[in-house]
Amino acid sequence: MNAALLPSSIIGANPDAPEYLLAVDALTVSFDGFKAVNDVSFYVDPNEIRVIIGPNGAGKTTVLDLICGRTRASAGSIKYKGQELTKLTESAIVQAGVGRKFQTPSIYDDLTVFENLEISFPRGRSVFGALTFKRDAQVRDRIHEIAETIFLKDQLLERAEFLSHGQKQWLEIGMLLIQDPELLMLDEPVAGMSVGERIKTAELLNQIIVGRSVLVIEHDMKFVEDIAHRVTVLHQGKVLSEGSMERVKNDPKVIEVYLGH
Amino acid sequence: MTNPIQSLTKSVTVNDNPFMKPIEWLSLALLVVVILVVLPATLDAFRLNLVGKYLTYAFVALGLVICWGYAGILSLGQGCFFGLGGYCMAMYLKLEASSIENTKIQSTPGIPDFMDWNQITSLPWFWKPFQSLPLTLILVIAVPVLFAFVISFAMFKRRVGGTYFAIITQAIAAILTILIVGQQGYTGGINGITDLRTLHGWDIRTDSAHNILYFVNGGLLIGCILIAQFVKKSKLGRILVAMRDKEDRVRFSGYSVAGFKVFAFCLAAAFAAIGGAMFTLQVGFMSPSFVGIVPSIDMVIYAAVGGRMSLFGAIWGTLLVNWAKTSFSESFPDLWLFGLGALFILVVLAFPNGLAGIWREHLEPRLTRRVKALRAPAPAIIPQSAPAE
Amino acid sequence: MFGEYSLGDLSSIFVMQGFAGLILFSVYVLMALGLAIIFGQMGVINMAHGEFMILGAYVTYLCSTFFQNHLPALFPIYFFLAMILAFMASGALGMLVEWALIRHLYKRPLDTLLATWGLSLMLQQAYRSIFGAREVGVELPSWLIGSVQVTDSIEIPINGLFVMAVTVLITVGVAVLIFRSRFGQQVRAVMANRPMAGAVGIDSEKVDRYTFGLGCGIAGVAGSAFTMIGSTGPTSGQLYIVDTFLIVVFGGAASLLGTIASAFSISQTQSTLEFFLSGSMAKVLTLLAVVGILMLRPQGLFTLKVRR
Amino acid sequence: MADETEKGLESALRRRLLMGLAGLPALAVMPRMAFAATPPTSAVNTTGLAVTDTEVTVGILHSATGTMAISETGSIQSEKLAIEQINAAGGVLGRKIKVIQEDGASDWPTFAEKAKKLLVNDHCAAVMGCWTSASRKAALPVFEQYNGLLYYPTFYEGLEQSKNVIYTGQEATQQILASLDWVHKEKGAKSFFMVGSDYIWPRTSNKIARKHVENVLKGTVSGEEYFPLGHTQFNSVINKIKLKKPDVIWVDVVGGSNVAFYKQLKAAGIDLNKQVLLTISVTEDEIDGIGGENIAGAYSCMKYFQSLKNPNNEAFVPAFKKMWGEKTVIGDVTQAAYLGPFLWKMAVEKAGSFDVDKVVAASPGIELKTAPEGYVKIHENHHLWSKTRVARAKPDGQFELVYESPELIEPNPFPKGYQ
Repeated sequence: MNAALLPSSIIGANPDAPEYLLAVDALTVSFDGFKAVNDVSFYVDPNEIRVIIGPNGAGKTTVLDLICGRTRASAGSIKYKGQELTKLTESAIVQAGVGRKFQTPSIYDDLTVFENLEISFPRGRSVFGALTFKRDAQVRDRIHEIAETIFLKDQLLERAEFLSHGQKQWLEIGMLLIQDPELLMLDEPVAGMSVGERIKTAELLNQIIVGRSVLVIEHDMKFVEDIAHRVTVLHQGKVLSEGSMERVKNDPKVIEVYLGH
Repeated sequence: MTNPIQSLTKSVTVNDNPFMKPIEWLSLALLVVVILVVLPATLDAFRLNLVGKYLTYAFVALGLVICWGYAGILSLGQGCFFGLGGYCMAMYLKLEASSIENTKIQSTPGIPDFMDWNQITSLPWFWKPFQSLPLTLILVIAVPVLFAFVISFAMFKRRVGGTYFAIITQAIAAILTILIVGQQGYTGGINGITDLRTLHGWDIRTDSAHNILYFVNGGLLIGCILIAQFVKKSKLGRILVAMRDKEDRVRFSGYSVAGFKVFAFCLAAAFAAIGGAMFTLQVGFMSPSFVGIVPSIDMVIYAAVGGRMSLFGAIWGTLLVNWAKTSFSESFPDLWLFGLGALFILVVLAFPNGLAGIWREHLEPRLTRRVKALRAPAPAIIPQSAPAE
Repeated sequence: MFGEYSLGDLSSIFVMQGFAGLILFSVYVLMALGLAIIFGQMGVINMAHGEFMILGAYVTYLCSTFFQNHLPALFPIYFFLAMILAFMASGALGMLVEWALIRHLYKRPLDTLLATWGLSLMLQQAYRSIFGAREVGVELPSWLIGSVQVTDSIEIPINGLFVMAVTVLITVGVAVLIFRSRFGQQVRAVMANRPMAGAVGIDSEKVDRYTFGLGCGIAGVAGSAFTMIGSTGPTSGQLYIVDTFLIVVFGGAASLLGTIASAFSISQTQSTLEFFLSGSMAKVLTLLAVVGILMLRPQGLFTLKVRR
Repeated sequence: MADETEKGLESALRRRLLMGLAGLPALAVMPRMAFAATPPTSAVNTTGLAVTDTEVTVGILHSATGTMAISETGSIQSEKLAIEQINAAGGVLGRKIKVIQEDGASDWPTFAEKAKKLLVNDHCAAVMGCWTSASRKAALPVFEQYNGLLYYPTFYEGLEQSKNVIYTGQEATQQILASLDWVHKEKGAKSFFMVGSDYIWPRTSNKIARKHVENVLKGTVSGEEYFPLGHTQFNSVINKIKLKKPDVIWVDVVGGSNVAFYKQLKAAGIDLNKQVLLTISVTEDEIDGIGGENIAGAYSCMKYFQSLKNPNNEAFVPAFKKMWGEKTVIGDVTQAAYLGPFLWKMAVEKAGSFDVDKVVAASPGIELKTAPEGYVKIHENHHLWSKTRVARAKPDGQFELVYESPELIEPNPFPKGYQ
């Protein structure tokens, strides 16, 4: 938590965590002996967009679960700006600056769009803070700003339940955005979207990735090519290949996995 | 993409989140009038005291609305907190009633009679604080809340929820009952703490005292409603709702879910404790029969009948069920349990939102239509009000 | 603590206490088994479980009076028939309740709790109206009364042995049914993945109904067996409910083995504590220990670690 | 108070014939002999009770529902029988008794609530009611505050004496001491093992019993165990009993636990024909649930058993069965509850008024010769002088009397040396 508040220059100077924003080291988790993630290591730079691809069951989502604290690692380490995440609770990880979007849109159905965004606003996160939280101009302006970005400014008072699938996805992205995380993790952000929505989403993503690192899981190769700086390929819980999209595409191991699939 | 009609009707004049909506002010006013004016004006002293007793249960139901309706934590052990609050108050009153003067026939004068019967010769340490009224008033709330905190903190940290939590709270209610009954030298056992007389010298058994206590009780209840309303309207209230539906997601919005649940549970415990203390004052005794499983579940049904999401509904539900209980059990004692059982089932199956739900889904729309018809010509498009909670 | 007893006394007490613990264990397993099926496999909290047990007990009572008055010759063996009838009566009522009530509430587990509590109140009142408020005495055939004299100082109660035997039989029966039979396969399939089970042609509604009926039926047998050692009255069922739920939860809800293990540990703790402490304190300490452990280890004794 | 008693004794002689017999319906031929005319209401009721020229209202307050209904039903039945008999014999001061029955629903505050209703709303002249100590404790302040009059039928722990209550059951020393003396003398009992339900009555009773055993009989108490109400597993304590081999097992377990206890005792091979077991909590009512064959041989000590042989009882039992069915059984409390209305009637007629203060003042010294248990008399401390009896349970669910205290035992709710 404190590390998040430190200027990045100091963190950069820290010998333990050199220039990486996120360092995943020898990460392993097993469920009753089955190793869903096995000795995975990768490193994400500040401002890098990293896409994780791989066939079903490769352990992609589990990796995100591990980073954001949803699943506890059996072994290995995850360092975010030099801070060990594996021991932190989910909320502490979020407060440190890691945001996560889920595969199926995960929003609060019973609340309005406005309230959804308000809850995600990074202030008043303690019990007392939430009790005394005031909906002041700063909050409203920020919510309006975000709503504008995610194309939902006309739906602010709508119950989230009644949004279309694409709108729900955007709302969730908006909820992340309002947290202003330094590391943004997106699990299949365009899955199940219409073509129009997809274009808008890509546009949205391009807009919001400025100034932060992003970790994306995606199947849509076209989309991946559009946005990825680097790609990590997972297969059966292990890192199969890593590098630029170009390099990964031509890696024979990757080709075999994908064609053989 | 965006629905033009929607964007027209829901212009982005962002809801400025008033403390209460007009309809809620109306409900509150109605409740205040009924509790503080109509009932005292129409009922005799005996019936009014009865209503006062029912209203002490309403505190518990109110807490359950926050804890169960909003936060989704079903507690089957609210009787524990009601009882602890009541016992704290009863201990003070008992000590006052056990003056050396009043107890001179005992082998150890100056201690409660049941201690004397159990060969206890000096006041146990945990009774000592209850010699002071201010300390008692603090402990009435502090003891149950602390107890609630200890129970809930451990479990919510480990993410025990739902049915498990319900069963464990039920077991705790059972344990506490056995303990109170078993330690009769210290607690008065199954008879409870009886024969309470005065509060700081003021005789609480007279009709005028009952009257005053009734109004104090009503006032406290309204105070608690306002506190609950404040919580509900605060961001915390929305977080509770969010948590009930998607607990995980709240964590990933950066909140420590356990903390919020503990808060909701402790708040409910505090309300229950106030109810318990007021019960002791108005009824004049406290016994383990309010701590156990059956009263705890009964109190859940009050909230369910009223509507688990409605603060006002909880009060009406409590009054309705208890009124039915008293009048039915007077005329048809055999049918009463059938009726109560059927009520549980009916509410759960057909009216999960209770009285408040019936009001919102059936009566209110009809009423609004009437009102609108009267107010012709109606504006072309009337914005739908956001679903009330 | 042991000073006042002789060595011979101690050893025979040790044996008898062991049996007392085993009998308690059997009682707990019988109580919890039906609930473990319903709660563990279906996620339904059946607060009327105790009342289903008492239904079995009343059926046994009816049988005993019937045989006494009309077929005294067969009285010595009426108990077996009574148990079968108890199973059928409770099971049938269970299926009826599932159809009328439970199936509407599968998505709202906390609400089933309230609805079944309402049901339990109604059943209690029904028993009171039909059989009267007083406890009824169930006459036992003489061969079930008394004890087996093992040595001079060791005696084992016969009805305790009988309860143990019934427990073993039913436990094995349930295990076979769940893990070996086609019905069990279907039950497990429905619990694992309801839509998928439906897709492969399993009538999941029917499976639910039979599972609930099975759980209630076992409760009925348990109630029948308990007439030998306990009381039968309209509200007797309520006495069992807390213990039963704690056993199931403590064992880890989804595991039959867990239920048995937890019944074993709780019964042994309680019967040992009862010997050294007063009965009330033993009960309080046992329950506190269970609750305490559950607070620290909410998943219970046995559980699978799964990806959430 | 002392004066009142003497007066009571004097006038009792005069009225014994007339009033005493009024309890027996068959002989109730001259109901108004004692008072030539019905006295005017204004004279007999100066405190606003529900008394008219023809009627007087009396409350019955027991649990008709809930866990205690099992026990309290008998009391309701016998109180109704008594009131019917009194009405058939002409009523009280020429007024028929009208009954208002309320249900305490086994819930103590409900008792307080209903007691208040009976006194404040219905202005009952007297209330027959309460069963458990807890319900009495809850209702007692109400009776004291509103100056009501309660006839309480249950044998109980004592330690209480209220102006507003007449206790028609035995208090603990009455029930316990004589039977302990008997078992000591007859069976040579020296060591006792006590098993009870965990609440005030068994604990207080056992305390008194223990003091008596240790200080008077010079015996030992080798164990004292309590179980939560409703407990059903007694194997461990039975093993302990087997180990300690006490001369007497002393039992005050109540409710459903009773059933479990005796069944398990029998199953564990403890033969009550060889092992002396003395209980103070089993009446004919309880045996119904326990099953006669499970408890046969045990000794119970009470002041009344259904099988008592005396003319009063021989009239009472058939009357009760005629009204409530052949299969009903009559236990100690049921009989004590039957006394309440008669004791009240006699006190009212002695006082010549329904006013509670006057009835209370007239009560000490009232004698009831028609009591099924035999002769009883109200003591100044509002309890009854009564005999204690020990009887042996038979397989058919009835008791066989084995001992009867020769004299009436004085009630002593605050026994010195036993506290």
